[in-house]
Amino acid sequence: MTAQPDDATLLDIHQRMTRIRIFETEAGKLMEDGKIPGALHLYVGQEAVAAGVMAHLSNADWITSTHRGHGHLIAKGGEFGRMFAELFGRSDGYCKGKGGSMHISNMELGMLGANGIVGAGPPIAVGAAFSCRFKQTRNVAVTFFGDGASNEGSFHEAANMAALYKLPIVFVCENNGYGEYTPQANHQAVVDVADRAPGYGMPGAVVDGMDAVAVYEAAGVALERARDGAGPTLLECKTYRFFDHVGVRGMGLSYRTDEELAEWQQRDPIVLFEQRLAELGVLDPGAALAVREAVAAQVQAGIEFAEASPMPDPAVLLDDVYA
Amino acid sequence: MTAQPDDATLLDIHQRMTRIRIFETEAGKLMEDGKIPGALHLYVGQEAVAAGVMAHLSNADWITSTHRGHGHLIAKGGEFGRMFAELFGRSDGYCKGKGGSMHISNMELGMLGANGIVGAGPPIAVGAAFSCRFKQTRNVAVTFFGDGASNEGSFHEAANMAALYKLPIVFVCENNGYGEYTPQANHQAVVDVADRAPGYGMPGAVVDGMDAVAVYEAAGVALERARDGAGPTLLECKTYRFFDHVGVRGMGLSYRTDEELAEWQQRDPIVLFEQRLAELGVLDPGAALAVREAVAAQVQAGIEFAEASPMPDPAVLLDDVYA
Amino acid sequence: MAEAEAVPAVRELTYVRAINEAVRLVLAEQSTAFVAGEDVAGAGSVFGYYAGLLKEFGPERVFDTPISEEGIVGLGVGAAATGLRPVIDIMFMDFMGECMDEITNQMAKMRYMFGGAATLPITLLTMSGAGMNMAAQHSQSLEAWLCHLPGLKVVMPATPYDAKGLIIAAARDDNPVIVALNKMSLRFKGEVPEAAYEVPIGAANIVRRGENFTIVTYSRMVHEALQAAQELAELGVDAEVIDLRSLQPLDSETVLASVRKTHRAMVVHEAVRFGGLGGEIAAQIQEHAFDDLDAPVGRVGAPFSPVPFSPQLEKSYVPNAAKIVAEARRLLGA
Amino acid sequence: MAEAEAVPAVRELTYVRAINEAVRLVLAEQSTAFVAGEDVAGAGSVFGYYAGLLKEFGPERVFDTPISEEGIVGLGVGAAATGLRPVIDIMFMDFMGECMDEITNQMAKMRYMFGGAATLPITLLTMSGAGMNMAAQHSQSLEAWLCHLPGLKVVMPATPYDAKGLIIAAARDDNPVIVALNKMSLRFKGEVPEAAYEVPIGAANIVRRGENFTIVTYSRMVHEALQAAQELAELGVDAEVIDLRSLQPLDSETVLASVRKTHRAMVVHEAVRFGGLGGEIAAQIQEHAFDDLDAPVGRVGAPFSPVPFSPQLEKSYVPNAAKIVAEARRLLGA
Ligand SMILES: Cc1ncc(C[n+]2csc(CCOP(=O)(O)OP(=O)(O)O)c2C)c(N)n1
Ligand SMILES: Cc1ncc(C[n+]2csc(CCOP(=O)(O)OP(=O)(O)O)c2C)c(N)n1
Ligand SMILES: [Mg+2]
Ligand SMILES: [Mg+2]
Repeated sequence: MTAQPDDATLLDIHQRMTRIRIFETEAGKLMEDGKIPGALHLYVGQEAVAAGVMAHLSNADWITSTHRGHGHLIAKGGEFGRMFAELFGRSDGYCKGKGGSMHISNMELGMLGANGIVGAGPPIAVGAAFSCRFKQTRNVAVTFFGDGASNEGSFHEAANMAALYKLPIVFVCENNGYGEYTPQANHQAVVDVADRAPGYGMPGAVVDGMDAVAVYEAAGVALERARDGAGPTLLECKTYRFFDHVGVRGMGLSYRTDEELAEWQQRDPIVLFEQRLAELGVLDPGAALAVREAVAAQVQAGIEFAEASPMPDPAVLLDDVYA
Repeated sequence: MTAQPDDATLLDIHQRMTRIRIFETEAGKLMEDGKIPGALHLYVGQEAVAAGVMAHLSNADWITSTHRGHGHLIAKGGEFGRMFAELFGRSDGYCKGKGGSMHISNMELGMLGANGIVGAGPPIAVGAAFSCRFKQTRNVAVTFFGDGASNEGSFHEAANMAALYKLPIVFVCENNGYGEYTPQANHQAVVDVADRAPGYGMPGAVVDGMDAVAVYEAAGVALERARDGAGPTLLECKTYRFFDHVGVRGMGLSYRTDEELAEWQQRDPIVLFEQRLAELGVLDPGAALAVREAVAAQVQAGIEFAEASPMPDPAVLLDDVYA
Repeated sequence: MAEAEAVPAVRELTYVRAINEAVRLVLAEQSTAFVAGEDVAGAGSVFGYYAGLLKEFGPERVFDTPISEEGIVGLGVGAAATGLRPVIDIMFMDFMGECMDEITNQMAKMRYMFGGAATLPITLLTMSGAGMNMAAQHSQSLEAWLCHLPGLKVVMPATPYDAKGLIIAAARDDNPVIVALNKMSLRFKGEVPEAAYEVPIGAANIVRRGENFTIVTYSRMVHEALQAAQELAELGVDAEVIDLRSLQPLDSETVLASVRKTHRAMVVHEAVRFGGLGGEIAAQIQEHAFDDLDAPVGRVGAPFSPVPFSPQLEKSYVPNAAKIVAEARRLLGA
Repeated sequence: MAEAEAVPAVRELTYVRAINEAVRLVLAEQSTAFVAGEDVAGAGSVFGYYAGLLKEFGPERVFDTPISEEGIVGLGVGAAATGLRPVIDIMFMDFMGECMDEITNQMAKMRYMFGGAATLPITLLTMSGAGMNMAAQHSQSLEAWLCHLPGLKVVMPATPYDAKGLIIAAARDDNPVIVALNKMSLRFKGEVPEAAYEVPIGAANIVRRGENFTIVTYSRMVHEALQAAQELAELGVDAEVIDLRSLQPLDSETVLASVRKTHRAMVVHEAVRFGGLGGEIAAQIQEHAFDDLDAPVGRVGAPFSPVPFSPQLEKSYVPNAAKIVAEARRLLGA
């Protein structure tokens, strides 16, 4: 697992990233067209993180996600149709329309939900990791969270418990430099969230979150450690979101400079990855285009599926509160 | 301030430690005699920490304390009579009998309360430190908390905020090796809580909490830094409580060995300190005994004062809820 | 906000602008007041109600915090106890759970536990309510938790006028006051005087006089109740609508006086019906006006589920004028 | 606990031993059950009710946690969602505020938000109540918060029998169930069968039959109510006492049937009266049995202040039989 990715894995990562990118871009448009109600937090720009980590996981491994959760679910195997249906609030959505973007989830895929509460994922993932060990499997839990979330007490408590119990879990901090409209320098005095790892007695690592191979490799090390019973790792991926905090253009605040955005876009994780695949001779530009087209068609099919899905019957309102 | 303590300071520290020791020992007896209701967490063994830190503070500096708070209040200038009155639930108590041991406090002394909630102190101290800076004083806040409390999310959030805002505050972790009956190794994977400091971007230091001079000196450095506007420090004092978690004998659980207790008692902070003072020629054993006797008399007077204090009139029950 | 001279002393403002103006006046009049919370400074809050304040008052008085609700409230408690007058922002009321210990065990009790020695002039602004398809974790009305805690005051303004006046009153009050705003009301307009004025905490407002039915409500449901009252008028029911404005302290006298006149009453809130404040109010009414009641006191609130995401479901979930009318008809046997 | 053969099938046990036995039976019958919390393993809980379980079931099934209430509940949520059946301990109910987000926004809502796909069989034990001079932060009864949250069940046993039966029922239930115990009841004794039995969640218990007054109560106040009923009997009032046992779901039917018979009722709880569950219950009674009521529904609860430390003050603060009798007399005009 700590090895470099083989060709099949590279193509797999590419597929996952492309799926996220096109889904999210379309979702953004649909939102701007008024077709997606509520709040939509898009993952564009951060694809290398979800793809690089999830390439190591099976459905029996668990993840917890964030308010920015579509990318994680797609990388974990989420189907476009059921996802769009959820974003639209339709009855064929993964949550029957009851959850929406912020709670999209699928237990069969091992995806314990996007979450509207910043910092809610880590403690839940600790529980999932405990489960994996309790059942004497080699399965793991991975918890994704942002730089902003790393300041919630819940992260602290979860990290301490994970290290104490040597649980099979990886803490993946997606440091995109902002918590909403607040730059990292205005929410924590440290530059690397990974610096918090030693305080819990776990290893920490910083990796280029725009480089899917780097993420893949670092996640491989951390996951192997976790599966081997050696305990958690805090893996910080430096990344950037290309859209605004919420939606595509957000509230129109100017809290990031155009230059900063442009600089990061220079390092678009998919462009970088495709260049690399071309250099390696694994996927030439034409083949990459074919992948994109195929995915785009799937996305369109997903949208159609979702649009055809009925709105939930008001009679189901009080269902699913209790088992 | 970073200098070694002068003779007057040494005597002052000795006085503070002695006051704590005798007060707490008597309080333990009174509890065992059924004269103090509720829960009583005694500070005996940890005196060097409160005394070494508080020797630097004025009434205009703020502290937050813990459930084990008498020592902090005494070192901050608390009067025995009003303290015993509070422990007895009398109307002359610092809180008019409404708070008791777990909420004993005095705003005029800059003591923001013992606290029944583990981990509650640090965020409040952050607010007090913010106040000190807002008012453009050189005053500081000090927050005392245990090894166990360092696992509460509230500690994490407070530490991050303090470092972010470079507030004039010192985090004093009194690591006595246990959170209630759970040894440190069963509640965190790290040995030194101070290892958490770099994760917030503040310096951390470990000091022998049985050595009042070491505490005094390390606290001096941290406090000077704080007063100078250079931000917080996490100062960990390794110490031990000589009595049980609650009361003197506690619940009678055998979670610590007699050997461990005996080893630490060998390093009784007051005995060590008196040896040192004798060596330095600052206080000979006879003079130390005189201090003890004088304090013991004050403690007795305090108990008498408290015993003479009336119980609160039931008519005051609903007073003090609102300003 | 630089519209100085030309503006009349009373003009139409939105709820969001009224909040903004209130906080601005508070910062201007109280040198020890400051605003702290997530995205309150640079962004002026995600709801926009602190817009411009950072620029006007500077970063020591208006500042962003980390995403650390317990820390934020703790900052408020510590700063207040030591002499400042914090205005603390918790972005969504749904996040109360993250700081409920600070609110419950510190903010609400510190004064009492200290025998009256601590004073905590904290104003805590937060945002409640459903209706924007924000699903289960961004749509709640949890005021029942807060009203059960001695030591706190709780207000929930329904109009721009009350938003401004209650925030100013809260900030001038020496107790912790929670001001729960409503997100669907942000664009509501209403007349708001320019001056700094107080809406007294603890005083309800009779927003519609009526003779034979009392609707007790607060926050956005005031508007739904007013609409329901109009519909009821067509059915020959002349409803009095009481906007409580303050939930703690509760103006029971105004409620009871109305019920003694109308002999019928109902409580309406957006919060989940079971265990909501409506129970307390209904219990008080039947206790103190038992012989005046010609019918049971009704209650309208959200049904017993989390807030659903799907717009259709959410619509059938949130109380509204139609449901108020239906419940009134049921009570009146009409 | 190794008293096997000689013991009769039903014997006297204390409340604390009954809890212990229940958890032991749960761990024995459910291979995926485990106990986690602060000082639950080595110390067997500060109240002693897990004594011996670490030894019997080993450290993977009974373990101590750090002082991290949010983490502890999160552990329970994550473990439950992924197939285990956690028994989670939050030492004092006063600490609920530390984990209220996990309880409110995760535990209570996950199933609904996921469209029914997640199942959370969590049993959360905690300790409520005043009376031991533990002051404002270790004496609260905060069940009103929990009962207001769709997705949770809430039970509060008054007797050893119910403590055991409700804990077993909670652990076998596929929903999150909060079991709020009472610290003043730990030494209470009562008959407890040896076997694993369930007390059904959602079923109240009529602990005293009576004809002309209904006292609805739960937890330790059941005993105070029974004593009050005795005193009332001397005044010619034959009170029926209902121990709700479950607060969510609430057995409204049993309550209403009683009131329809007695025509007078009162709700008693230890929690602060204002905003307590008594309001909900009184509101339901007057709503559904309006024409049956000969007097307003009364309520007894703690007054509106934090719990004071001083023993005398605490005594005048906590509801008791004398206050119940006084309120009953007031209601009856006697
Ligand atoms: C407990 C809580 N506090 C605040 C918020 C509001 N909020 C939503 S997203 C967000 C920023 C999160 O920042 P980060 O963790 O860095 O994730 P990112 O949005 O950058 O992916 C905030 C403050 C929330 N949803 N939950
Ligand atoms: C929020 C909260 N959780 C749990 C407790 C129960 N409790 C009281 S003291 C204590 C141990 C505290 O350990 P530590 O911080 O190391 O302080 P020490 O007692 O060793 O001085 C615990 C768990 C509490 N009072 N508050
Ligand atoms: Mg971020
Ligand atoms: Mg300790």
